[in-house]
Amino acid sequence: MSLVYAGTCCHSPAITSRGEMADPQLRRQLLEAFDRQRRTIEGAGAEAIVMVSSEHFANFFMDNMPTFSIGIADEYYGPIEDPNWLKIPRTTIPANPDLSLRLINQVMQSVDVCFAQEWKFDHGMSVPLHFLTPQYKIPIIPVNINCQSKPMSPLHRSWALGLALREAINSAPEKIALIGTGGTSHWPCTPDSGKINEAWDRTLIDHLINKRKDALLAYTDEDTYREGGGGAFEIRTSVCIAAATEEQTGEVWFCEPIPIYATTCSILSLYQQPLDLLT
Amino acid sequence: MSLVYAGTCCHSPAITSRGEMADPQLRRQLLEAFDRQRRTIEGAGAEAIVMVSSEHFANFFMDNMPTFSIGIADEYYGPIEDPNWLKIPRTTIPANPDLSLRLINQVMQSVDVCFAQEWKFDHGMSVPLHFLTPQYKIPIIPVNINCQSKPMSPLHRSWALGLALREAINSAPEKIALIGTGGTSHWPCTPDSGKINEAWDRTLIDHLINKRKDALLAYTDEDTYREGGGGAFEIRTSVCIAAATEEQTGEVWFCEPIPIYATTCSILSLYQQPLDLLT
Amino acid sequence: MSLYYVQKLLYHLNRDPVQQQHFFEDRDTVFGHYTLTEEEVDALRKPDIGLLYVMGVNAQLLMHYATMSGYDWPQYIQAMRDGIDQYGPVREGLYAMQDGKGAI
Amino acid sequence: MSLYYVQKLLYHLNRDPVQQQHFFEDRDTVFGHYTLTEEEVDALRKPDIGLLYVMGVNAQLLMHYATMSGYDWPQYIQAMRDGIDQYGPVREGLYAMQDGKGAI
Ligand SMILES: [Fe+3]
Ligand SMILES: [Fe+3]
Repeated sequence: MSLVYAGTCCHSPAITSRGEMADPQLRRQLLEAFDRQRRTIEGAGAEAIVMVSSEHFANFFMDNMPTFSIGIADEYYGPIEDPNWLKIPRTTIPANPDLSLRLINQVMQSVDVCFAQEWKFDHGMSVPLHFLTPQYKIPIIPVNINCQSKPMSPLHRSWALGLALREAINSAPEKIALIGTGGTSHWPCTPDSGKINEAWDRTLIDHLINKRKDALLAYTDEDTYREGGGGAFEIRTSVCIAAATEEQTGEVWFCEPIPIYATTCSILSLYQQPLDLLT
Repeated sequence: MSLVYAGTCCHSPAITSRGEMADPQLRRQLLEAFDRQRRTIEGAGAEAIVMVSSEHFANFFMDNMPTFSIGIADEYYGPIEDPNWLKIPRTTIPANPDLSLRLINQVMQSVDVCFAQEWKFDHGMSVPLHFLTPQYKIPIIPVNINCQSKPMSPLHRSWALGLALREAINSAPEKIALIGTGGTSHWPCTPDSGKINEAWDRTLIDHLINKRKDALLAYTDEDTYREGGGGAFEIRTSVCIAAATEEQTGEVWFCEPIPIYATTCSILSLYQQPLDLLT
Repeated sequence: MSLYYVQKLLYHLNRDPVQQQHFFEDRDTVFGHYTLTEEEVDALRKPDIGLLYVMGVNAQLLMHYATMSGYDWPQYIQAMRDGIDQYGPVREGLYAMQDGKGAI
Repeated sequence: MSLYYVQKLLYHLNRDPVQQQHFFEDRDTVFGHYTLTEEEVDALRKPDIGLLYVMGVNAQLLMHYATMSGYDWPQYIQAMRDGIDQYGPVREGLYAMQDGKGAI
């Protein structure tokens, strides 16, 4: 039993690049929630963070588009974006290729993940890491779900990935935290950028913390695109974490639309290690 | 019901590059078997060939190694090897991206295939195509299974891919042939190149034509490597076709070790459309 | 599938500062490495961000090309809106369904 | 993971005749694009096909590098056997388990 914490968080690049332009009180609350997640991960003694994100053409293109991929490099690197724009300095990020290999071999029993021996993190990884492990002290195992380019895999396969990750994590001796990061409604970089469908976001988040599998798997890409925009295809990452933590009801630590960040920002806590399992 | 034929064949580059150096009678029998497979595919009216192969670092590397991938390009290109060495002229190869998209979307319901909008065929595709559709008249849907670089997915997932491909093919209106191509025992490009484990090969082929799922899925990579060499990891491609055609007993059209081709060459017919389904 | 190569070129530029430098020094040579139509080369050369958007280029790629071509954010958003006014709705890809009228 | 970059370089050379030409015109510049140890650069420069094999380079990549360096098939096979005699068994990768004594 080595999953020590699981949750989700937002990764809008505006949280760092346009940070100060938001309502100060909302920003303070968001950063406090990020910090609570950081302290919880550290307090649980996590020796690695498995981070499930959706990258934005930093590593993967349609010449060879992985549906699911897990990193197995000696170290990672990021952010790939201009650090002066993103306001996150470029750095190497620690890895654990031995743990990666064990997780991949286990996940491959039921889900057909690809592997990547190089990975340049974009804001999808770098923004959460900046808040959750600002000193980059905890090794990261990056996991990617294709949420950018059709054909995309159906949501029930992201659910299957979550189950497989949980089983793999539980079979590792290390204490591991699992974080999903991806959008609620947003229309990134398009003329509709800044549009937010708060009602749709709040319903989704309610399904996520209550682990309503049927409701979550009922989302179709057509509905999601209409109601939540292209960025909302990233709900695959949160659905994955909900599957991995189905046995517990989660908590909303923060959930508010922040227009200048172009999305509803949320921090969800989806799994905390039960007291009787604490070592 | 649109699967009109399925089989497997060998793809050793020596069949074309060192063609005339083999025992003439064995070569004649091998080419006759290839030609029988070609005529059967054409006679069945195949409008596309789904070809499941294992490429050799022509398109995919460990920076982004797909476990399973399906091509979705407008056209393909090959061979990537020196055409004077392989003795197959370079050409474009017809595709059917619309059919690719339908197959991928269907396969993705149960197997997490990647997609590739470019693909340079190496001998793994080009040698079979040279014999099975020498005029390149039939559109190809390339499918790749990673058989080169660890971590590799377990055999039962290649079985699952076969089932998913069969279901997807059956839901398409086109008449489709399904060909698997990959090695029996061989130690390609290593100091052991030329070694052949005929007994191991014949047992494997007996399991394949009799669709003995349990026996096929009992092969471990450790045993396979010891008995069949690195090239034998490619049995994943034949296992995939056996899964897709489980309901019929197959036939051996050719199976002989040919030392100068560095492997046991085989042509297996694993599915023929039942007479009552012929249109 | 020519749109594919427009996007592949932008993907390469975004990932690799060296290729980016080569591109801005000698664009025609770089164009020659990709299978592009004349309309695409023209739209890339100008650049006509609005037309590239209407052609269907994914905005996660297009945004970076606009930035490296000197557009700030409001200019980039406006260029896409102008593109729709001038060339009509997005022709293919993800945004073919989007109204593009904008939110803010 | 330095072996990874040796293999990546060979992968790029195999796929792309233009990179192959650049490489044979100015190898040191190309080496600079990859994270390589001195032993690896030396083995690639000579080339010491036997040492590359012993280092664990996948033979599906190595074979093509031998060919473009002027080795015919028997020379290539012999170079790997000599490598094992000189440097010992394969150090990592797929062939670490193989006896390498050869079959023909
Ligand atoms: Fe995102
Ligand atoms: Fe092969």
